[in-house]
This record gives sequence, structure tokens and C-alpha cells, in this order.
Amino acid sequence: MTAPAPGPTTTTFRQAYREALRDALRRDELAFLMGEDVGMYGGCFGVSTGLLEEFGPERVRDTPLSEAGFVGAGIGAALNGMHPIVEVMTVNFSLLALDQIMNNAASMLHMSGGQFNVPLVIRMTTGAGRQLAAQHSHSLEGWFGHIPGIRVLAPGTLEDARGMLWTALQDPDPVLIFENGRLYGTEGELAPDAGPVEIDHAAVRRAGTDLTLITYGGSLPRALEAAELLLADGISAEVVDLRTLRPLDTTTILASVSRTHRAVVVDEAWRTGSLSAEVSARIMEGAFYELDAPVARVCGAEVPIPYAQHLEQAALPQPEDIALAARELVQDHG
Amino acid sequence: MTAPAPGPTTTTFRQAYREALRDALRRDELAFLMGEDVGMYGGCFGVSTGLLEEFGPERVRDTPLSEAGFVGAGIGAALNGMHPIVEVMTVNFSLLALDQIMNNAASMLHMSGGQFNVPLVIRMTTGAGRQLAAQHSHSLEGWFGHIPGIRVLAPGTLEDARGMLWTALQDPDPVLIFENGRLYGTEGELAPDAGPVEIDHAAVRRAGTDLTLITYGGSLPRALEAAELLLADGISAEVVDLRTLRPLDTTTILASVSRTHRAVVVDEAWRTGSLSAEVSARIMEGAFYELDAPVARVCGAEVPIPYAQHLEQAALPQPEDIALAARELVQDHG
Amino acid sequence: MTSTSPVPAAPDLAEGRRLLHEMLRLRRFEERCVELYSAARIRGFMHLYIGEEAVAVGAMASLRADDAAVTTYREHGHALAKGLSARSIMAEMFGRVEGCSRGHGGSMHLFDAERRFYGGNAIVAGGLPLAVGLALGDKLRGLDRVTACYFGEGAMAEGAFHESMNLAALWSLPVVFLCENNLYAMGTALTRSESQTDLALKAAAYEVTSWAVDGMDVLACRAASRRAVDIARAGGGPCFVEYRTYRFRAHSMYDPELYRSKEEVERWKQRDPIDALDRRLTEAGYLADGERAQMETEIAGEIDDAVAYAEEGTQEPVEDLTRYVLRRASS
Amino acid sequence: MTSTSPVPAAPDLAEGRRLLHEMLRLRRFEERCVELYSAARIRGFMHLYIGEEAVAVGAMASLRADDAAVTTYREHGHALAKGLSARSIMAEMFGRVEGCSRGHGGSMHLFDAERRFYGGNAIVAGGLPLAVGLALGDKLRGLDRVTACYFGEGAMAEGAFHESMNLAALWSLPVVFLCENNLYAMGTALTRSESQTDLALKAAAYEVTSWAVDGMDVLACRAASRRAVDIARAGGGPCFVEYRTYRFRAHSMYDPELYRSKEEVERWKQRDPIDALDRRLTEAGYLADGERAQMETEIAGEIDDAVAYAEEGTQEPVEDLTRYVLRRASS
Ligand SMILES: Cc1ncc(C[n+]2csc(CCOP(=O)(O)OP(=O)(O)O)c2C)c(N)n1
Ligand SMILES: Cc1ncc(C[n+]2csc(CCOP(=O)(O)OP(=O)(O)O)c2C)c(N)n1
Ligand SMILES: [Mg+2]
Ligand SMILES: [Mg+2]
Repeated sequence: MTAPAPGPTTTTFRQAYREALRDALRRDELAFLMGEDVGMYGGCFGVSTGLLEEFGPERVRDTPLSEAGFVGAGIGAALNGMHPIVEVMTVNFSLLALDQIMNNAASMLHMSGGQFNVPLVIRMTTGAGRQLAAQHSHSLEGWFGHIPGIRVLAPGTLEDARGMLWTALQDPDPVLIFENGRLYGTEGELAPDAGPVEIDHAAVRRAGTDLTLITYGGSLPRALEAAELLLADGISAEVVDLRTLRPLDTTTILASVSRTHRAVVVDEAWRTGSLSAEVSARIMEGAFYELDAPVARVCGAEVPIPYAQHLEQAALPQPEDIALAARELVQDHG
Repeated sequence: MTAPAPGPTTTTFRQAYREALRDALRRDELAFLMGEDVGMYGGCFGVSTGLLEEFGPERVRDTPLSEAGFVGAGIGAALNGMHPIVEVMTVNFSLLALDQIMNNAASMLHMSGGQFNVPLVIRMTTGAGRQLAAQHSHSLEGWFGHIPGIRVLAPGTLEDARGMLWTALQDPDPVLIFENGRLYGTEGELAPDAGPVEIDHAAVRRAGTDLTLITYGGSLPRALEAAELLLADGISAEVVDLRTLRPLDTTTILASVSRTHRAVVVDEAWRTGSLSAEVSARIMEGAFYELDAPVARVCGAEVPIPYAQHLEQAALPQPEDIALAARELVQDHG
Repeated sequence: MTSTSPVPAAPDLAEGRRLLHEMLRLRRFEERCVELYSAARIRGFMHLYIGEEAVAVGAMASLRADDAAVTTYREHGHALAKGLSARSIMAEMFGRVEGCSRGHGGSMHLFDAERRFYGGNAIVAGGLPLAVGLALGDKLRGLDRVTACYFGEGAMAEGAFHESMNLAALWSLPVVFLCENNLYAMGTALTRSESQTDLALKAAAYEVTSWAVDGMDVLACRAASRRAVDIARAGGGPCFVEYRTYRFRAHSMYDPELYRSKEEVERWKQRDPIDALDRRLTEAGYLADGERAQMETEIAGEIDDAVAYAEEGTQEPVEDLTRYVLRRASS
Repeated sequence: MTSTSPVPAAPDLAEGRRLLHEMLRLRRFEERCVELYSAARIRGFMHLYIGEEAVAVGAMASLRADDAAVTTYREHGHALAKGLSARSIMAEMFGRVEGCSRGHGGSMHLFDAERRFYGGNAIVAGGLPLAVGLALGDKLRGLDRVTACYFGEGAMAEGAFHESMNLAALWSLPVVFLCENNLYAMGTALTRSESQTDLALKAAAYEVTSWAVDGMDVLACRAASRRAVDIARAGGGPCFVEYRTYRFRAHSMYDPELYRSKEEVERWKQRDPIDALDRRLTEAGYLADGERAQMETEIAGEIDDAVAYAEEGTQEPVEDLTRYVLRRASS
């Protein structure tokens, strides 16, 4: 007699990230977590609560406010055989560590002629939508997608929130994980045996025939919501979740667009120069003759994100905006 | 009897930049130049040689190695009514000042509800091609093009090297000027009365009918060279010089592409997420139905720039690469 | 240069009542903010200054109206003390056009050009280089104004602190660095963030005149600030003052406070700067029966008015979302 | 903690000859580099260490083979002293696959995994956080290895210096900070870049054991480094040593040297560390007639060989341009 497999449990992104951390610290003795307030405080957004108690201050290491210093220290520790997981509290502060990330973590392997790889994971919160205003609302993961020598991940589902860390940690190269702050409290079902996931491919999260919505991370739920709205209009939208922002899985993108012949890219970052432009350009290059209409983009407004709720919401892609762009694409370019 | 107007004189980009600085310091008493080794050393690339002697150490101010500190100080001085011209020696070091640029210079006006503008100019050298290897060869001006609240200029001609600074300095908002390092020694003719130029529009540097090459800065001479190569094949290429990378002059781009129906974007930055993607996406959005072929991109290879000359050259867009892409566009997509 | 406290200034109890009123005003204003936050009238991150009032009130008292201030996200108190109206601050936190930043900034980004209040910077240590630049501007133009730069002790671990101290000292700029040492940076105790915990000693390594002062004693704060401002204004270069203080509340509205004990907080509350001054004034006979109550009434009125003003404020039209991104529109 | 020089070590003249040979080797190697640069065999930025040889040679002599080194763009000397072969360095500067970085790095980015030589960092102060991390790795794994981190005095104005010193001290890491104070950062004299020019005092503000030493005296350099390395290895936390030295040549190959006088350079050349040691050894009878000439011959041979090796080296095929960007290819 075998016990029935336990069913899925309700969990949040926050808990999924925490389980991933706990799992990593348990299974990989070279792994340690380091960052501002990851320990005593329990994590700025409560992700690492309880880990200090379980793993002690050497493996759950609080750092002073010094982003360049401790990110660089993470790189050095990785060079020295450890598997550091560095938390930069939010992407906004990662600007202070960008030199370390670009000029050291990303360049070291090539610059040293293949000698020094950097098995480092850097996690950070990203995104707007919580009325945190101009300096705390950036969506810069697209920028990181520009840098050769690193991988960039953006979980948009509980499975990925739970599963990407371990895979990233086993990777010999630096991997950055962007956790959208709006999703931390989002609840959903997760299989109790959920574990590592692959990090090389985009995923079709909803199949459709009339057009493809391409997005990732915090905008994924909005794109899925838009797909529901469109269904009511009789429009069948496929939703592609990029998952890995670097290297982009162009194959999956092009395959979907070649089926639906229309695409809307959704990206909450400032429109100009965001990842959405790269996705559009790749479709231009790889599926131009498949297109029945120009690829559209629904992006963040080009403004330092304002505090006032109505302004902030107006600055961000909403399901209605996505649906509107999709409808126009299907109707005007029928 | 009037004296004949003096003819154009031969000059270099270096001299043109220097004349612009001298002119600015003479005409605008609120202006001062500040940066590492701008004074005693004469400028890392010799641009500011002689200015310390002419204007003294208060107005040609050497700074310690502290990019965040002195860029931030430039922002503060601008907030206080001065017109600082801050030199960040090269774009590679600007990563250390990115927080100040994005979170202060670019955000201040909007974040303060329109109260505090920042009349600051930041100059820096950009680009690869001089065997300076991975940490000294970045082309990140496209990144800055992502940031709302600043303007981004990239002189590709002597006129612009001479003329953009003054206009930038009169602008009430932060303006970044990217000087391509390969061009400093490039010689050409400049009218002796060359002066300020407008900074709102792209320019057609060469008219053509079969396709448009779109580029800026250090790649402009290469695109023009490619146009010559193409002419030998009977292909007439128009060359658009973006000049201002933010805000992009979409009108000029679309007008050209609507005439030629084909475009190649040339950008020496790493391909993924470079400005070339944004240009391609804008053509997609604004001139899709005018296109006879997908917009192509010729960009830098996605690699930390290597030292060895043959590898570095292979990593950068060469006139032959541009011509090849253009030929394919005209032939395969005839 | 020294890293010991200055001789305490002879208590100027005549001004004491004004200082008491001002500290109370800060306290009551923020207490109301907490209620409004719970009622979701204020949103985003909000950091309270409760317990630290003596610092802003004492320090601002030594500034001239045309001196500049640069502060952090924990700046309600600085803004009030610098002369921003309760109305404009409250309206800001309600996201109104009538707010001191048009509702664009919220709690962390209060600005006021007229009063030379340069924000509310929410990047830790991000304001320090700005302060250096403001002071440089004054020096270049020959103005005898001073820039006061407030930051927490946590900011001293950031590279921007180091670069700013060095620049200010090297160029002998009229900037006063005011370190509000409340012993914690979020949940990180000073001893876990600095190898050298005597902060004035740390600052002195830049050849900057530095000392520490009791941040719970508003008169001492005022005296220390005055001394620093006088030195800076007279061309003596930058000063650094460490104010030893404590925040009575959580770091922000989302802080479970796992990192310190209730007892510790209670001990510090015994040193409440408002109670301390009240006692001192009362004992000296400077505060008559009922005067404190009258202050409270006045302040409550001011705050009620500010809340009403904020409630009635208007919303920026969405069409204007990008209107203030650049001052000059492209042609 | 102290900021005065240690008592000079009793001159260990027996090892003196090895040190002399090593310094000469660095000198002659770079002199050849200058010729090769003029002949355009070496390109890009090249920074010479000539004049500063006593520092790298003295300091490396106190490291174990399994200790790590992190340096700057001015690192030919460090690389040679850490045991990288003249061949692999020269081949690197020729852009050859046989170079210590496969020709990807050039003069500014020498690397060697086997010898734990972590580069060649061309971002000023960019290597310091790495050194902290390397040391953290050793500490976490319980290894008694030390990380030696070299940088110029100009780097001390950067935020990364400050953050690194604080982290290393706070966590008591086995890292030795070796400041090569050659008085200039490009054209910026120390007095124009630091408000506090006593650099050991500056470092001491982090509660880091610090002192200064004559950087033109290789025996003093070796003694100081040994003391620092011993402290760090024994668990005494980081140390900081300022080496007072001078670069005899321009900052890089494109420097008109407007910022210092020929006389000043000449004065320092009187203190050439190689000549000084030579004199000392000769006077003490440790260097016989003809021994120096023999060293020169040996070294010339080694360098000729390195140049020939570099000349004959191969070029990375262009098809492999992106081969080393990531170790794992995407599936
Ligand atoms: C560069 C940066 N890193 C991290 C944060 C997140 N953060 C906000 S406040 C804070 C603590 C700051 O402590 P301190 O400087 O002592 O000021 P206090 O809050 O105690 O007044 C942290 C870590 C930030 N805002 N900026
Ligand atoms: C962050 C950064 N800013 C500027 C530069 C340009 N630069 C290269 S070396 C140098 C001077 C460094 O001086 P110092 O640290 O004293 O070392 P030295 O060259 O004297 O050995 C400068 C300004 C750089 N490489 N990195
Ligand atoms: Mg604090
Ligand atoms: Mg130096």
C-alpha cells in the first residue's frame, strides 16, 4: 500500500523563494546567503525570515550598506570556490554594484582567457506598483539583459520562483534573478515536490491562435488577465513567458509568432531601450514574413515613477492596455 | 571693401571639443569643467590641454578618483545655479556614477514636482577599437538612452563635436555627451565660424534611394565608408546620423525608411538590448507597411571586448560587414 | 579636530519653549501619519522620525533661511523644521498637486525650492554628493551660505559617504554633515555595520572637524549644530556632528523589529527628548501650568487643518504624467 | 594599530641577491616592453612599474604559493614576482593564445589560475572588493591562505576602497591591503586627491592595523609585508601597508608629464631601489665583481626567449571569439 501523493499546497511567491533558499543552503554546503538585512531583520521583504536561525550568521550573512563592496565580495568568494547567493535588496541599489557586475562578474571568464568562472547568484527585487516613487520603482532587468557573460532570470510563476535558484546555483556562470516585488504576496498552488526547473527556455503559459502576448515576471499575470479579457471579445491570445531574459529563447518566440502572426510585447520598464525593443527587433529579423501586422509594445511610460497612485498606475501596463493594443492589432490590421 | 571670409580650417575632433570647452568657459561665467585629470594632466585624451592655464583651477577643477562623488557634486552645483560640465573620463567609469545620474540628475525635476531642474552637462569618452580590452571598451550610450529625464548626444561630425556643447549647456536639463574615442584624432575641415548646433534632430549625412543606414558617433564614418563600397555595387545608400540618442528623432528615421523601404541599423554596442533594437522596433511600429525587407542590424559581438587586435576588430562592425548586410537586404529581399 | 563632545552650551531656556513646541509638532504630525497610513490615506514606504526630533529641531534652529538642507527618506521632521508647512507635506503624502512635490514624491521625497529643501533622498548616502555640490556652488559664487546634510549612521558604510567627505574636506566646502546615529540601519546594529563605531573618529580621518553630541538633548543638538554651521560659514571647511539618538518606532511601516528588544526600546524612551525638555523647562519655571496643553491644542489644530487640506487636494491629471520629465520640450 | 614604520628588519643579505635578480628582471622586462610598444608589437594601454619594483618583489616574497594576489593595470611586476613566466606575460601582450589570458586581456589583464593571480583590474579600486571576497572564501572554508591586494594611492579616494576596508575589518578577513603610494594618480598629486595624506592614518580609521614603509627599500618592503601577512594569516584580521614609492616613467605610454618636474623625477631616481640594493650588497661583500653582469646576461636571455616565444605564438581563431563568454552553453 502506498500513501497517496500529497496534493498541491497553497503558497506565495515569498514562501517559494524562501523554500528555494532553504533548500539551497541545506543541499549545497558551499552556498551562503549575503546581503543587507537578510539575517536579523528577516529580509527587507520577508523572504529570508527564519533562515538565520536555521543556518547561522556565517551562512546567512548580514552586510553593511555597501553594494559595490559586498557584491564584489560575492564575486571574489565565487572565484574562490564558494557558491554565494548575494541579495541586493532592490534593483534600484544595484546601480551601485553595476561596475562589479559588468566589469568583474561578467567579464572575468573571457578576460582571463577562460580561466576564472564566477559561480555566483545575485537576487534582487524589481518593479514598480507599490507607490514607492522614482528612486524605488525601477525595472532594470532589461539593462542586465544587455551584458554578455551573465544569465538573467525573471520568475513569473510559483514553479519558477521555487525552482530557478537551484539551477542557477549549479551554473558555473553568474546568474541574476529578478524577483518582482508585486508578486511576493501572490498566492497559488504549488506541488509539494516542486523542485529545480530548467532555465534555458521560454514557456507558453497559455495557448492561443490569434496573437501572441510576450512578457515575463510581474507582467505575466497581467498578460494572462488581458488574454481573458480578449477571450470575451472572441480573440484567442497565446501568452509566452520569457523566463530567461538573457540569453533570450528566440526559438520559442519565433515559433509562437509564426503560428499567430501577430505579437504584443509587454514590459513594465520604460519603453525606449527596454527589453521589449529587443524582442520586437528579433521578431523583425526572424519572422518578418510571418507577420500580419507590426509587433506592438505595451510598456511603462517614460517618466520617473510618481508616488500618487493614479499616476503610477497610469505609468504601468495594465491588463486593459494590453487588451486594447491586442484588439487594435487584430482589428486594424485584419 | 570687406575681407574675404576665411576658409575652413583643418582640425581634429579633439581640437573641436577643446574649442567648444574654451568657448563655453569664456562665454558662460557659471560654467566650469570638473573631472579626473582635466587640469594639470591636460585631459586623459588631451581634450582639455591648456584650459587650466587659461581659466585657473576653480573653473578647470581636477577631482580625486571618485566618480559618484564628483558627478553628484556636479548635480548639486547645477541645482545651486551653476552650469557644471563634468567629465567622466570614460563611459566605463560612469557605471560608478550611474546611481547619481539616474536617481538624482534624471529624476529630480519630476520627483520634485517640477521645482528642481538640473542644468548639467556630463561628457565622456565611449567606444572600443583601441585594444583597451574588456573593462575599457564599453559602448553604453544606448543604456543612457533608456533613462527619462536626460538628453543624450553623440557627435559624429566635427560640426557636432564643436557645436553640441554650447547648446547642451544652455539646456535646463541634464545632457550627456558621448565622445567616441576613436574619433579624437580624426581630421577634417571645419568652418572657422562654426558654432552651436541644434540638438533635436537626426541628420541625413548622405542621400540615397535603395536603403538607409542608420547610425551615430564612431560608427558614422564606417557607415559612410560602407555607402561608398555599396555605390561600387550600384547600390545607393542613404546614411542617417542619429546625433541625439535621447529623445530619438523618429520622424527623420521613418521619413528616410519610407523613401528607401529598407534599413540597416549600425551600432557598435553589444547587439542584444542595444539602441539598434529600439531603432528597429520604432521602424516596426511606424513604417512596417513601407518595408520591403526586415530591418537588419550590424552590431558589436556579444563578448567582453578582447585585447588581441584581430579579435577586437572581429567584434566590431566594420564597413565590409555593413555593406554585406546591406547587399543581402537588397538582393535577397529584392 | 576633536572627537569629544563640545562643552554643553549654557541652556537657553528662553528659546526652550519654541523648541518644545517644534518637537511636539513633529511628534504629533507623525502620530497622525501613522493613523492615516493605517487608513490607507498614505501609502508607499513611510519612515518615522519619532524619538529623533531633537536632532532636526536643534540643527535647523542654527540655519539661516537661505541655507540649504539635504536629507533622507526619514525626513518629515526635517521638512517641518525647515519651514515647509504641515499642509504641503500632508498633501504630498496624499499624492496631491498641492503637495510640496505635487504628489510625485510622497513621504520619501519632500522638496521645496523656496526653502532650499533639496529632498528627501531614498538612496542611502545618495544625498551626500549633492550636498557637496550645493556647497561648491555657494563657494564658487562667493555666497556665505551653508548646506546641512542629514543622514543615518548606516550611510557611513557606503562609498558615497567616503567620496563626499573627502571632496568636502579637500575643497574646504561649507557643508555640515549631520549624522543621525540611531544605532540601527533597518535591522543592522552599528556594531555589525562599522568596524569603527566611534563615528566622529571615522569622520576625523578625513581631516574634518568632528564630534559627537547627545541627540536626545535638543539644546545640546542646537549648540553643536550652531558651532558646526558657524565654522562652515566662516570658511573653516566642513564639519561632522554625530547625534546619538534612537528611533522609537519601527524602521518603516513593515518592520517586525526582530533585531532589538522591547526593553532596549523602553530604556531609550525614558530619554524621550520631548519629555526631557518639558521637565527641564518646567523645573526651571519656564513652562507654566497649562502651557503644554495649549501647545498641544494649537498643534492638533494645525494638523487637523493639514489633513483637511490634503483631503480636499486635487489629483494631477493623468494627461500631465510626463509633463515634468524635462523642462524643455524637444522641438 | 600604528601608523609609524616598523623597526627595519635585520637586513637578510643572503637573500638579497635573489631580490636583486628579481627586481632587475622586472626592470629589464619592462624596458623591453617599451621598445616593443614603440615597434607596435604591444598595443593598448601599457603602464610601467619601473621605479616601484621593490614593492612587488618585497611583498610577494612574503607570500606562500597558495596565497592569492589581486592587482591593477600596472601589474607586470606583480605577475612576474608571483611566478608567472616572462613568456606567458609577453605572449599576452602580443595578443597570443599562449598568453596568460589567451591574448584576451593584454597588459592590463594578466591572470593565472594556477598561481592564484586574480588580475589585472583596470577599474581603479575595482579589485578591492574581489580581494575581500577571496579572503572571505578562505575564512569560510577554514583555509589559512592570505589574499594580497595591491592598489595605488589614487584608489583610496574611491568608494570601493572604503567599503572594502570596512568589510574586511568588520569580518576580520585575511586580506593584506598593499597601497603603492607613488604620489600621483595619473597627473593628480596625492595632496590634491586626499584631504588626509597620511594614508596609514586613513586606513587606521577602519580599525585596521596600518603602517607605512619605505617603498624604495626592498628589504624594508619585505619585512613590512611579512609582518602584515603573518598577522592576517594568524587570524589577526586585515592589515594595510603604505609603500612610499615613485614611478620613474610616465603614467602610461601617452602621458606628457605636465604635472611634475624633471628635477623631482631625478631626485627620486637617486633612490632607485635596484641601485640601492646593489650598493648595499656590494658594500657588504655579498655581490662579487661580475655577478651583476651575469644576472643581466641571464635576464636578457630570459627576455629574449620570452619575446621569441611571443612572436611565434598563435592567434585565437576568430570563430572562437565568443567561446569563453559563458562556461556553460545554453541548451
Ligand atoms: C543604497 C541603498 N541601499 C539600501 C537601501 C534600503 N534601506 C533603506 S533605509 C536603510 C537603512 C539606513 O540606515 P541609516 O542610514 O542608519 O538611516 P536610518 O534609517 O536609521 O535613519 C536601508 C538599508 C537604500 N534605500 N539605499
Ligand atoms: C574608476 C576609474 N576611474 C578612472 C580611471 C582612469 N585611471 C586609470 S589609472 C588612474 C590613476 C590611478 O592612480 P593610482 O591609484 O595612484 O595608481 P597608479 O597608476 O599611480 O599606480 C586613473 C585615473 C580608471 N581606470 N578607473
Ligand atoms: Mg540608523
Ligand atoms: Mg599612484
